[in-house]
Amino acid sequence: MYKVKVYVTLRESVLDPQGTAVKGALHSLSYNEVKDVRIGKFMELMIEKSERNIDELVREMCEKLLANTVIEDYRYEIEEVVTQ
Amino acid sequence: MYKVKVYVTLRESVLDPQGTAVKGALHSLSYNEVKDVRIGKFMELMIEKSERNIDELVREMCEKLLANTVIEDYRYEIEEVVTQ
Amino acid sequence: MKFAVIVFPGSNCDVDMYHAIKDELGEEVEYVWHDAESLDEFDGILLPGGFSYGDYLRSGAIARFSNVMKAIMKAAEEGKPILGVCNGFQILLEAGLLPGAMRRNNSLKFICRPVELRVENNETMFTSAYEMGEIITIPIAHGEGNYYCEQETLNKLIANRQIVFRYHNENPNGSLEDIAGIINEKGNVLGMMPHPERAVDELLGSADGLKLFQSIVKYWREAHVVNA
Amino acid sequence: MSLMLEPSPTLIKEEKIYRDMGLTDEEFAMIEKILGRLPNYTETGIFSVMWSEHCSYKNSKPVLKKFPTEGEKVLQGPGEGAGIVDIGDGLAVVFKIESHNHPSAIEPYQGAATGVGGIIRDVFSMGARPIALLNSLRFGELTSPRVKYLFENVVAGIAGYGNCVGIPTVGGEVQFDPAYEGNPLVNAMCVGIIRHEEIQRGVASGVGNTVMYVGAKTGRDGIHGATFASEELTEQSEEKRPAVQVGDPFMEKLLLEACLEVVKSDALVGIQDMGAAGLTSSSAEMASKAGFGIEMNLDLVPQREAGMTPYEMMLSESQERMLLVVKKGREQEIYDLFAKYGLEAKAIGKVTDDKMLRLYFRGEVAAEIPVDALAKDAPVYHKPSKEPAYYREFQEMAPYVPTVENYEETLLSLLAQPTIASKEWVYEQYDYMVRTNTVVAPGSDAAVIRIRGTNKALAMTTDCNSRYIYLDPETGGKIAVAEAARNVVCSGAKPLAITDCLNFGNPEKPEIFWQLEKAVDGMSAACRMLETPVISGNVSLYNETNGEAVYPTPVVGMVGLVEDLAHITTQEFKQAGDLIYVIGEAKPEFGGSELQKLLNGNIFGKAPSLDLEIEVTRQKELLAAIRAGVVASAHDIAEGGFAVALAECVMNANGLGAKVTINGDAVTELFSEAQSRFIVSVKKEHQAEFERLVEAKLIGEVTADALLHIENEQGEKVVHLPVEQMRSVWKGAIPCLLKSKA
Ligand SMILES: Nc1ncnc2c1ncn2[C@@H]1O[C@H](COP(=O)(O)OP(=O)(O)O)[C@@H](O)[C@H]1O
Ligand SMILES: [Mg+2]
Repeated sequence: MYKVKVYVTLRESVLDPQGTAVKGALHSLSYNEVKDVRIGKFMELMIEKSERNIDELVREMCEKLLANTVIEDYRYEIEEVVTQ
Repeated sequence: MYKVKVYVTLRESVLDPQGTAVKGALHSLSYNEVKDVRIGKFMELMIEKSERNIDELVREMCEKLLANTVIEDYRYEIEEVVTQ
Repeated sequence: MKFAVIVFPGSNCDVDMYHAIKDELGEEVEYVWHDAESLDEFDGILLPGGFSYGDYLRSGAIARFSNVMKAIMKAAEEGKPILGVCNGFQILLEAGLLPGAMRRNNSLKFICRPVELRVENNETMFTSAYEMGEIITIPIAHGEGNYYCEQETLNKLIANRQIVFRYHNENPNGSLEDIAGIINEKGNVLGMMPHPERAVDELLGSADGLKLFQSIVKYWREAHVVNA
Repeated sequence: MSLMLEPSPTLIKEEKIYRDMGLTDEEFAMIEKILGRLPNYTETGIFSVMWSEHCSYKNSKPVLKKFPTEGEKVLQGPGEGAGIVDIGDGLAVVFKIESHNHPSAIEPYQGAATGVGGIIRDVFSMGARPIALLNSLRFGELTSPRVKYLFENVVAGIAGYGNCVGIPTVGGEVQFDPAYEGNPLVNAMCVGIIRHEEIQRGVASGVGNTVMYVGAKTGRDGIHGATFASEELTEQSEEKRPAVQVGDPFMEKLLLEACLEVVKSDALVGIQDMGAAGLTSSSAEMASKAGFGIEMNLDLVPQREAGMTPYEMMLSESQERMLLVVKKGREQEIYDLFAKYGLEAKAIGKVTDDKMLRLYFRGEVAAEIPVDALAKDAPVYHKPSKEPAYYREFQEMAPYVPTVENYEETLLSLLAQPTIASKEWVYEQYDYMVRTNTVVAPGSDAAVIRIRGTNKALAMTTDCNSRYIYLDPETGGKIAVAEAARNVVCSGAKPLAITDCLNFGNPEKPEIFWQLEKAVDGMSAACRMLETPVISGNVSLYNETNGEAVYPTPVVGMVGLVEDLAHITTQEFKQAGDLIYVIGEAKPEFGGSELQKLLNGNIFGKAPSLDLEIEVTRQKELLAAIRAGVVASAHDIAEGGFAVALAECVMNANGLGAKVTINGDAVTELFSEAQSRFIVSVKKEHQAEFERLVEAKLIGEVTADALLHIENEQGEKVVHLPVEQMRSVWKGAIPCLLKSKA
């Protein structure tokens, strides 16, 4: 079994309305030291071993569904776990 | 300057309709090896150094705003970066 | 002319679209379930608004893998008119039938209200019944209508007159260049956030959306008279 | 395994563990007698939820009996998922309101969202197509960060759920008062349409018929914290902690469409949603109503988490689940139908003839209880009632006479009171147009939804001025119903019936129980006079923080029938030159008024008086005039009095103004909240006909200059304000308060 963590973030060049709003909210709570906030997604997938190469598999899932590469970047980490 | 990464995830026992829908979609794309999907948030904050202890500061922001501790857990990583 | 209203799990403006065509436009229309194999019997394809697959992950992201999307791709190639409204627009973007992507509204809130649009191109099969520059009132109802694309794409959209509707006076969601609706290069796939199917009856506040559907029918009739 | 950790029947008794679950010593003794033995842990839990106020109405039942519930058009009164009223053409309207106060206080977004989800299921489980949602909300003053957080997230939660399911949210009310600071109220109402022959009821009948489960999997959601015997027993885990319910509107939409298809099948015997106390209440109630029993194998229940115990499964409040009873041998049809919507129906048990609820778990009987003991025979209490001291004090006070120096400033301040201010910030987040039947959107008195295929429409509203009810529950109760009816009549509809949500404090306090009784007396009296029976409702007691109760808040949800689309009327003035009339006289009644609150910061004295005979006459006259086609606009005079109501008539109208003359004491004329009053505008050519139909006073004219001009009989200016100035104050108030720092 693999535990896969996928991080999806808006591309650098894309304005992030959610991040902007959170930054504003932090400032209104007087956390003025916060200079920038970007908000993305964090996904945890449990994937069973199969004939397919896990790295390739995850990349494919990201490209197809988990990220929209028009505006988002993604990266992932794969960890092998022992099933109980 | 600190680069802070915050991971917000739904608590174990809390229903994750989003994760369920994505799992369903992955299955319908024949990624049947995917056994579980949980979706959370990933935030990147750039925070300026101040008198306040950075660890304490981030924890406070998480508790107050970034996570909804009634249904979410959070963790974070702090990295010091050199400003260009 | 015979229209298909595609129903995805979670679509909820399918009924509105259906009634706009049947009751107000007076054309033939059928609901088509998301697993349909073929759309050959239809002359126009309508992707309604709603929350397909709950809009989970990203609006339209999951729906684009529905079986019917293959038939929609085929219809697009054949040059049939395809209209995606709101969630339908988001699905067309995710499917790559139109360029760009949606972000959440700047206010981060769902917004439901009538807005003013300016017709930026009335030389399309969807807008020929409007005057150039006409200001029309059509409701919006969305949380993610903040259109975005790369500069290069935008230049192309402008150069090819692919921006069909812009918000007038006030941009409700922060979309790039006040974009409310765009068309593909070929001119047969239109995506727009405002809901023309909600503006087909004065009783409910506006009938400005009706001309959009009338334009489609007019185009189709002309094409078929020529062919016949 | 957690099952092992459950306390034994003897321990439950000896350690009085049942008390933590909310059962009294007497109730536990009753249970022992009913079963003829000690209940095990699961059984104790089942009794505790079924005998809770929420499920059994044990404290409120005697009071609820007072409501008139019958009428010639009532097809289904209280007792089912929702009430039903005939509207002709073989159609009927189905509606109900429900509270989700406590979940919303803990997690406002999900609490409000799941409240909406629950009420939608109540309506479609009757077989009805939901066509509209409304709500009624109460918060503390919009100044503290906590209240802002609650308000913003409750609204977002309502929007998030309703918009996704695709049911328009078309109306509601929001009020702000310190009494709700720690205990906000979130009530949601759903209205549906049904054909008479498709009406379903929640019954489990026919021995051998199959019990089916469909919808979301069961998790440990919402299991009452205190019911876990003790921390030591469950210390193994954080994740075992009872979790907040999260709504899945997408699942709800699928369930809705599938269930509306299933109700057309004669394979279906009964259907009910799993609301509070989920699997327990749905199964016990369906069996008890039908006079049968139910047997379920809990191993077959779809589960979201591993290792769930019978106790957990039976008490779980996971959302988006339905229980069906299906004719034996017809199961496959049902499986196939749900499969089309991507849902899995699962047979988990069968109907029996022994009137028992019997649960199996891992091959053993986990619980065995007579169904009637859980449902119809649950205990009922007659709580003591006592008139509170404050009430006597208020009644004996000399009438309050406000002093106002500057009428214009006072009017502007009233328009900026969050309770009066425009609620656009709220309803713009709701998709109020989906299904394209919303003829009158939020912003006028009642919302109006046309019924496709007919020339009819439904008007609907929620109302409750809890300040009046606090000052005088009986009068206030009457006013709540009368005001709802005014809103419905102003829209051109005849009131049909009401649903109600009784939000009160702790009924074990005699003063609170007195409020409850008196409010219900007042509401009942008004319902009788207005011929609007109570067809459904909900009770939410124990709305208190630190021993302080909220204002008694019996929210009224009313639906009326518009016989002809041409009768639909809205509150804004239509055209310059139209005549402006006022129906009813101003009286110096300021107890509980917005003006009193504004000038004093609190409320006291007597609530405004209400004469139900006069109320009925005026409503009938106005409706007759509307139906005769001689009314251009109609608006009731409510919070803030005449001046505010008049301002509302012009602020919504494009570019119009008004010029009117008042006579008598200006403060009273402008700001009194005397009851049973309306502002109506009439085209000049309809003057004679209108005056023949309605007893009303001509006070002025609609103007084209976008100014509100009020003068006294001497021709002296009293108020002279640009409409734009009023509008910006009125529309800006709530967004402005939300933005301002605490
Ligand atoms: N929570 C809400 N949700 C939807 N609409 C609302 C809400 N609160 C107020 N509104 C709408 O705003 C308008 C004014 O509300 P209100 O002041 O309560 O009216 P009234 O006093 O006539 O009952 C109504 O159309 C009402 O439906
Ligand atoms: Mg009103």
